[in-house]
Amino acid sequence: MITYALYFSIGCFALALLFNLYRVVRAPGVTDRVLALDTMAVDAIALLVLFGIWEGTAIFFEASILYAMTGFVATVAYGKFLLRGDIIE
Amino acid sequence: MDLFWEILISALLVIGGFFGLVGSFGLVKLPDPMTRLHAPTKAATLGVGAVLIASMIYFAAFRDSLTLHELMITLFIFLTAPISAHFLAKANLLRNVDRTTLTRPEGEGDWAVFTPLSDTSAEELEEAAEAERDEAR
Amino acid sequence: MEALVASAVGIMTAAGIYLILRLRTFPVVLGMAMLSYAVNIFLFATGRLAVNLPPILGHAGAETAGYTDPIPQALVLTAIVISFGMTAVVVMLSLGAFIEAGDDRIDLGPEEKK
Amino acid sequence: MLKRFLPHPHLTLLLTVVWLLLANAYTINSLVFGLLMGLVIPWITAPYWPDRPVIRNFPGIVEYIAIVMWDIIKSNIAVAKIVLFVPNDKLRPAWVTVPLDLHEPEAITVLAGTITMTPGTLTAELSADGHSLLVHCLHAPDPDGVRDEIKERYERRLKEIFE
Amino acid sequence: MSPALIAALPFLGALLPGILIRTGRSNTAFAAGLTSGLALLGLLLHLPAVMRGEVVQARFEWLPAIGLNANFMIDGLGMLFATLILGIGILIIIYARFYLTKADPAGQFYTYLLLFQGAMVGIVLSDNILLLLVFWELTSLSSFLLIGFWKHLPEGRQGARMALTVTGLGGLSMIAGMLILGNIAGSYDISVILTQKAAIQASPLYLPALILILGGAFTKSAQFPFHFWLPHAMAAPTPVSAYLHSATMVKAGLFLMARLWPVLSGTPEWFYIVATTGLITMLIGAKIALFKDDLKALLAFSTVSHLGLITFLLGLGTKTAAVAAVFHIINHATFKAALFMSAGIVDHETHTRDLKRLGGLRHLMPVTATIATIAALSMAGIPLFNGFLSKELMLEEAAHTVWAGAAWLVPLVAVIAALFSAAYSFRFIVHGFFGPVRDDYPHKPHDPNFGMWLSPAFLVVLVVLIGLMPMTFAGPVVQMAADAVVGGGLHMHPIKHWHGLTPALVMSMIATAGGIVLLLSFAPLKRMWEAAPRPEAKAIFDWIVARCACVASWITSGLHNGSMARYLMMFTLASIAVGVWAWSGGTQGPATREMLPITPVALVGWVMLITATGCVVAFHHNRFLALVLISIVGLIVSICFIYLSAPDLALTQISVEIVTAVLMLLALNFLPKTTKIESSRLKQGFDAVLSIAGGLGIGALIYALMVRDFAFETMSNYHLANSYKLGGGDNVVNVILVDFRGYDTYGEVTVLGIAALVIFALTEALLNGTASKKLIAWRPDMLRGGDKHPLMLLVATRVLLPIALLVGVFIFLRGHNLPGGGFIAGLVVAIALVMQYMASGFAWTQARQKVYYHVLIACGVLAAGITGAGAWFNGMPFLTSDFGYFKLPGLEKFELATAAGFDLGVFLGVVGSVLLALGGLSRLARRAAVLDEERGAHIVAEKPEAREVAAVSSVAYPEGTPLPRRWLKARGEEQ
Amino acid sequence: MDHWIVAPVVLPAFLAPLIVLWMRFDLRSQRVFSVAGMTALVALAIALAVSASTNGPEVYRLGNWEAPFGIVLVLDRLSALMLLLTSVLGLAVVLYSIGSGWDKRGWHFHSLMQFQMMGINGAFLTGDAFNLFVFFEVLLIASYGLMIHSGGEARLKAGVQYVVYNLAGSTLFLFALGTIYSVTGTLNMADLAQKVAVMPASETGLLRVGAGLLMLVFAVKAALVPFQFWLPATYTNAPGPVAALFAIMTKVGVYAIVRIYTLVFPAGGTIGWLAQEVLLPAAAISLIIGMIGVLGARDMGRTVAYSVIGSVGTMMLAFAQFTEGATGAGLYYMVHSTLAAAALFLIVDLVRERRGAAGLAITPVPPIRNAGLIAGMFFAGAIAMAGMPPLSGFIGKLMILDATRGQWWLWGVVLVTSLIAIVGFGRAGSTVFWKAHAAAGDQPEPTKDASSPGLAFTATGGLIAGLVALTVFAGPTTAWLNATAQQLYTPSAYIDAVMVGAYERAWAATSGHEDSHADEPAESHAPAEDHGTDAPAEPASGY
Ligand code: NA
Ligand code: NA
Repeated sequence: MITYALYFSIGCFALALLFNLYRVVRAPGVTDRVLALDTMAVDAIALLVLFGIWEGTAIFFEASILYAMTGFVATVAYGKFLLRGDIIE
Repeated sequence: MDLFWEILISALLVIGGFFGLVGSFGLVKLPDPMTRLHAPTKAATLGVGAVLIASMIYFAAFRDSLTLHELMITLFIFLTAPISAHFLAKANLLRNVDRTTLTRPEGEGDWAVFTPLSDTSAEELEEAAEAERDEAR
Repeated sequence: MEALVASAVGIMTAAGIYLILRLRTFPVVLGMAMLSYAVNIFLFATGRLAVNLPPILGHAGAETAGYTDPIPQALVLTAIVISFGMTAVVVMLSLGAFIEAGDDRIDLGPEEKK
Repeated sequence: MLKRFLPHPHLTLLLTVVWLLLANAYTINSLVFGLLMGLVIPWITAPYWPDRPVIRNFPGIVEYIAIVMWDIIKSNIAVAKIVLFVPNDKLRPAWVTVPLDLHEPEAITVLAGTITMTPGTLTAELSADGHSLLVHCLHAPDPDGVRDEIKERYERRLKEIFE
Repeated sequence: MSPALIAALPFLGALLPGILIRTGRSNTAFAAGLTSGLALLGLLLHLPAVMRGEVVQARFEWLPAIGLNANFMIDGLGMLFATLILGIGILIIIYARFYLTKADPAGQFYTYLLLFQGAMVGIVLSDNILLLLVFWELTSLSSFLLIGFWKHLPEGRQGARMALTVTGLGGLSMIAGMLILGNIAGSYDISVILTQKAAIQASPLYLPALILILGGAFTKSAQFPFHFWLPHAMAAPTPVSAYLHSATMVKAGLFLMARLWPVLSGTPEWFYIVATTGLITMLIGAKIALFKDDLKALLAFSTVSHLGLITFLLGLGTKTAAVAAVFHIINHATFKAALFMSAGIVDHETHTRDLKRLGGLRHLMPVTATIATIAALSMAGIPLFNGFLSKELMLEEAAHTVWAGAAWLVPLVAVIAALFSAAYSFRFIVHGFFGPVRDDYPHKPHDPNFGMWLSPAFLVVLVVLIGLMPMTFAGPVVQMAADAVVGGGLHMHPIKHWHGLTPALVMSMIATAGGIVLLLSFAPLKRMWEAAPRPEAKAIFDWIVARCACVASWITSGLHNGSMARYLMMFTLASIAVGVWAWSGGTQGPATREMLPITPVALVGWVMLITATGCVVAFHHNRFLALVLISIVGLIVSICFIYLSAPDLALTQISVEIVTAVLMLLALNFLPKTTKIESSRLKQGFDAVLSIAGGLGIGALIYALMVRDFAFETMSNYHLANSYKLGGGDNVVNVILVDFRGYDTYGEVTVLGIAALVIFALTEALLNGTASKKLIAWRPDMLRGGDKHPLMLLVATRVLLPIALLVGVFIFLRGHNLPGGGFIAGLVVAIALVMQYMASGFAWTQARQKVYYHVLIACGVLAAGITGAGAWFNGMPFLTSDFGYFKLPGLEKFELATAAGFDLGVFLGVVGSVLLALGGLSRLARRAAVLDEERGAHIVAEKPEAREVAAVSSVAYPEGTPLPRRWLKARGEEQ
Repeated sequence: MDHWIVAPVVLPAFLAPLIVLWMRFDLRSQRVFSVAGMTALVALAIALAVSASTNGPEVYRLGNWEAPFGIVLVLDRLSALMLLLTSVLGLAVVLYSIGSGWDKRGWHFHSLMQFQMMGINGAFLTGDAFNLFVFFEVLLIASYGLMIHSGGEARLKAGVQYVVYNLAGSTLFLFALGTIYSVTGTLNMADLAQKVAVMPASETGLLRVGAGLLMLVFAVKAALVPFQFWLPATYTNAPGPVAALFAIMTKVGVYAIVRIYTLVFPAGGTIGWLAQEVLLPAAAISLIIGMIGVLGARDMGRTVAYSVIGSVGTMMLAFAQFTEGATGAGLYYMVHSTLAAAALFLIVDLVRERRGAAGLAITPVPPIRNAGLIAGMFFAGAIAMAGMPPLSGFIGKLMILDATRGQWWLWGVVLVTSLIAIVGFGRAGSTVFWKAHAAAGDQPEPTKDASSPGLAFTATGGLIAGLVALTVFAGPTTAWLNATAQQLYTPSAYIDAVMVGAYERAWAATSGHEDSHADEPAESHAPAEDHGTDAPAEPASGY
């Protein structure tokens, strides 16, 4: 059962990534693209965790933490750039 | 007992996958940058949250290793997601939102993003905005 | 899987080459970044591909299956760090050149217009 | 005396727990090391976080978290419904201005974060003088109701916790 | 005196003028003369032995590996030439003392002159053709300096360059010739080569060697068609012209032909090349000389003609001709040097050398006139002077020479040449010294003082003495030298004035008479000459050189046109070409590995990567967007690393990614936000084709590699097996990094540290240089909102900092056994701090920095080094690690490894480097953000002033944070 | 084990951070320590050269790991020679920078110099292909910093090109190394040599690609055509002393080619004559392009820069013969041309510092201060560079011609390009130094911050004296260099020094170690144990 749930979940997040990608490729403005990137990081974390369950290994969790942290910093940096140009004032 | 955990984990996985997908779908479907901001920031948090909890339970129940790392990640995402959204919203306000549709806050100042600072004069901002509009065309 | 990796490396290389042939520093720096992704995966793949066999003793998914080749990973790590340092320098340098010259052309002009 | 060695007991506790979570090894070594970090890191980072807030109502936090969790789940379902089933032309997005009674920056931040995490609302901006929040609603036929709920459900509780 | 010392003396003497010039010009000249005299004395001590036919030798090993040795010898030929060089050298030194004015740098002059003298003596005393080459080229160089002695004269500079170019060309050709010759002969020693006549002349390389060597000889001796440089060398001071360009240097080519005469001559090739060239040169030089108005130019072309004469004689390949050649070398040296010096005196006294402005000087300067007349008559070939004797011998030889079946050709040409020769000699006398005294000399002349005419007078005495009693005054010397030329066994016929009415005498009389006729009809001839078009050698040469320089310039700047795109295009093209070519030269085995299956998730990742990559290219004009897209590529790449079992790589990649993004954004703030499309469609198309080719190549390469196994056992099996046992860690990658290949990591952390230092140095240069003003004048070019330090971010980063530091510590500590390590930990901590910078601003955060980043970097590199060097105290090599398991009371056992110290160094270095680099960029932004220079002065550097700033900014929130004033007031009241 | 081998790397690697740490604000101390460090490096290099000429190749196993599992340093005659050349140059350059005041025109000059030394020395010593890459990067990044020292528009723009070009080179390096590792499974050069020698035929295609690309990487560093483009603008715009130091940078590429293609991919071996086929035409064209550039350049700096390209071409003509004799000649020419180029760059800088705004353009400007002395030195340097007697350039060319007998086209190229160079240098020198006397106007104002010009002249003169010494002692020098060439063409000594018994010792250490850590929880490391027991069975695949 878990296997099928995993299939489903992985499929969902993979599809989600593709949606994000669409929004990166086709967007009216740049904020949407940054948003899509931010969402990608989150979806990637989910995929990572799912992959961990799939392979039965806990070795990827540090990566998840780092992804969360860097995804956040990247979004903030891009956002600050859009807002002010200078990200470290 | 195992079956219970299995059902729980599977449910969480399905919920997580569903919300993750919905979040990203919203990003594609919703009409304007402000509304698009709602979908992923919220749906994705629950999506990832459910998956993380599923993982935690899975390792505790089937691999005999209780790891609480997932809690850390959840905490982190919950702490940071609003900030990211806030930033993108501010950027939207500056670029994609008609200022006249907003009511000014009570009190003396305007919204922070519209308050010019000493380092940029109003004219300069206007010029830059002009240039940017030209660029867009 | 190998075909995916190889084609990805090839496409990133192509993108990188195209970008470094542009006339402004910024796309050239982007091209260098693309090339460094490509070369990192290339170098990594020289150890051959393996799924879930990280070279961490006692953590392999199946203990008999062994581990993937750790050497290329160590090499790529070194390469990533070095290319980061290099990128930082080239970014700063092109910025400095832009500030001094007022444009970000990467060309010097024939014998620097002398 | 205790204050001198343990200037930020909450932070120390938090860091120790986080260390244990990270290390995932619930041993004496981990605890000792976690405590050590819990003491050293606040001391190192003190200049970066001057005026650390004083938490006045500890149980209030638990209650607040529970409410927010519940609201997040609700909100996700709500948002999912809107995303999936409400056609774009039926959507009623709205801007809501929420005047603030909170004073502490940390409290305002928590409030703003909470708003963002809960159904269909998102903190877009703070006024330059810090008096109001600008909230965007995904689908809000009744903007005033949203404002009142925010003030009643979250701000009041946060005021108890922080001030 | 050793021949080596004789050659070395002038060089040693060349050092003296530099020292002595402060004591006066006379002392300098005296020292120079003394050096030459000493060398001459040393040389003449060997005269008796050489006359007896002995060869004096001195041998030193210099470069035995290729046979270049400092071997010297004095034989008859060398003795003759060395005597001429040193003897005339002394006369020139004396003459120059009076010739040079006070304004001329006499010290330099004597230095150059002695350098030249040494080189010349070296040539004639060398017993090794490679050594000879060295001296040969030295004469070119020193003559370059001497011709260009008057630096302000364009003629001097051009003449010097022309001489250098032409003789340099010859020298290079001679190098090749000598190498071939030496190789045929089996030795570079002349004494050995001279014994190898049969082998040399039988060799298939004889002709190339001959041509190449003659190339050197002809250029040096100004033989047609290389004759044109010599007249232009006359821009040199007259002593130089007299010495180099009549008596010595130009004879080096003759010397060389004479030197190698025994082994090279006697073949038809030799005859036709050498004799013909000599004959043509003799004719052309004489003809041109007649029409030159400049005294020195006339003499120069006359020299060309006489050199041709001697070449012709050598080219004949007969022993009698060789004797005549040697004799004429002596005679020419005496009368021509005297003539040059006379011309110099005339120039010195009248301030002109133009024959059209001269005349009648015999009344004003009788001594000079006498000297010049005697020397010129000798040059004309008038009996009783030495020139007559050798010219007679030449005509005699010419009369018997059959050229390609034509018996009349050579005699005819010889006579015409002699006729011109007589004519210009007479013209020199008549137009210069005879006729009425004029009143329009640029300067009223009179005979110079004794010192200046002493030298030419001495030579003229020789002219007369040899002319009168050739066998007494020149016979033994000619015998001695000619014997050496022909390789010994020479029985010289005595040189006599009267041989009866020989063809030579008839020819000589025709020449003299014709010369007089020519001079009488000079005016109409001159008009014809000037009307006739003629190739101006200098113009042609200049044109060729200018064309060459132009073409060189065109090639150079056309090729290196500063276009980076072209440079990199060539780079790519060459790489692809070499790669494909290399591959096609080897064999490729079939696939030996089973491929991994393609999973849907992998496919999704692939699609994303490809799409993002494509978008980067497609949207690269929008720079910000390109950055976002690059971040996506980075994200997928790092996920790919995780999927393919490289967690450490993923962690590193993703954290580097974010720092890079911050860096790029900091830079993009200043840079234009879009890239204009500037390349043509054609270039874009070409670039696309090239990129696709490159991509295909690399893709194919890695695919080909992945489908096959290693040809041999890979070394990483050892690392997997021993990482724990010998390295004390479970994370093999980390153990490799900090232990097995820790030296790589040592280099790597150094790179990072250097990068930061470079960025800092550049920042300082920009902030303090011209860029500073540009920065201050810089204005934002994009829309900017008002919120500098958003409150929510401020609070969030403050909460996150302690946690992030904890995570950093955690990642650091677990690295040895699990993914992580010093580098990633360093990046995590750096990112945590960067968040502070982004939220609270540079000044606020910097003020809270307790440690300078410079210190962190230095400590990092040092810590890594010290950990490595610690092993020395155990007698182990650098970077040898150790680890152990320890137990403290109350705690469980734990592991300590020295590698952790190394990793700590990495950690510190990374933190310091990242922050110093980013700080540099943001300091530029701060300089740009201020409106007035005063505030710009407060920019915080890694300098002690930073502490003062820290003291000032103890506020809780940075300036510009949207904090309600009401609250601030309330807080203020509370406190 | 002789720890001194690692000292040329470690000494500057310690000195540089110490300068950063303690002397950031104290130029005087920086100067003292920098000069002391360079002097110590010279002494070290001499000692190592003496050692290398009496012993065979000496191996230093970093971290006490056997090759190929760890990284080894190998000291042989060639690396000792390069160390000596580097340190001598470094000392001269540091002295010149102090004398001319260049070091105070920006930050971190002396520490970057030390790092530069570390990088170059590391590259010359390493016996590991990937480590060579790492030290290439160390020396490159330090060179970036030195190149843009004190900033300015032209310098920064040229700097961007220099960096970007070398980044492309580094990328290619990694592609090449990856390919080689992927075929052979090793990175140690001696181990590679063993394995390449017995490479199955089915692998030669890919191996050749690796070898070919690697050659190009080194060609980039050596500035061989068509990879020479980065050099002229870089060398011209770099500060004078830095350009002088860069004279050794191209030699790093040359060194690597000589090392790798005599040791790992010897000509005629598994990969055939690949190296020669690539190298020989590239060298000839480099020589031609370089010398044409000497004639065609419109600025003195470029004149010298192009002569560097030409000189690299010249020496590569010799090395590309892949014979002992030609290599000896090439080595001599390399030493010579490094010193000559460095001297010329210093001289050019002396000119630039004194010509003020006129810069280096080959146009007449009224005579500069010390014109006579500078002109004299330029004359000497140009003679040497153009290969005119009596200086070492002539001897070098003579030896190269001697060693390439029979390849007449090659002689033609060498001789004709020499003439072009003579004309080019003659034009440049006579315009700048002689025509100056005909130029109107005031004497240009020299740059102010030359603290002790005497030192600058001493450093420059020292290099020229080096050329003279090289000429006078050509006999012993070439004897030593020929022995070096001989060592290169008997690579078995190198390979044996690194590899004999290495596998056995390495795996023996494993089994020995099991006892000492017997108390460890070995059960959690079962997989590692498995490897430990079966792996020693096939260690010496290369033998
Ligand atoms: Na590394
Ligand atoms: Na690690």
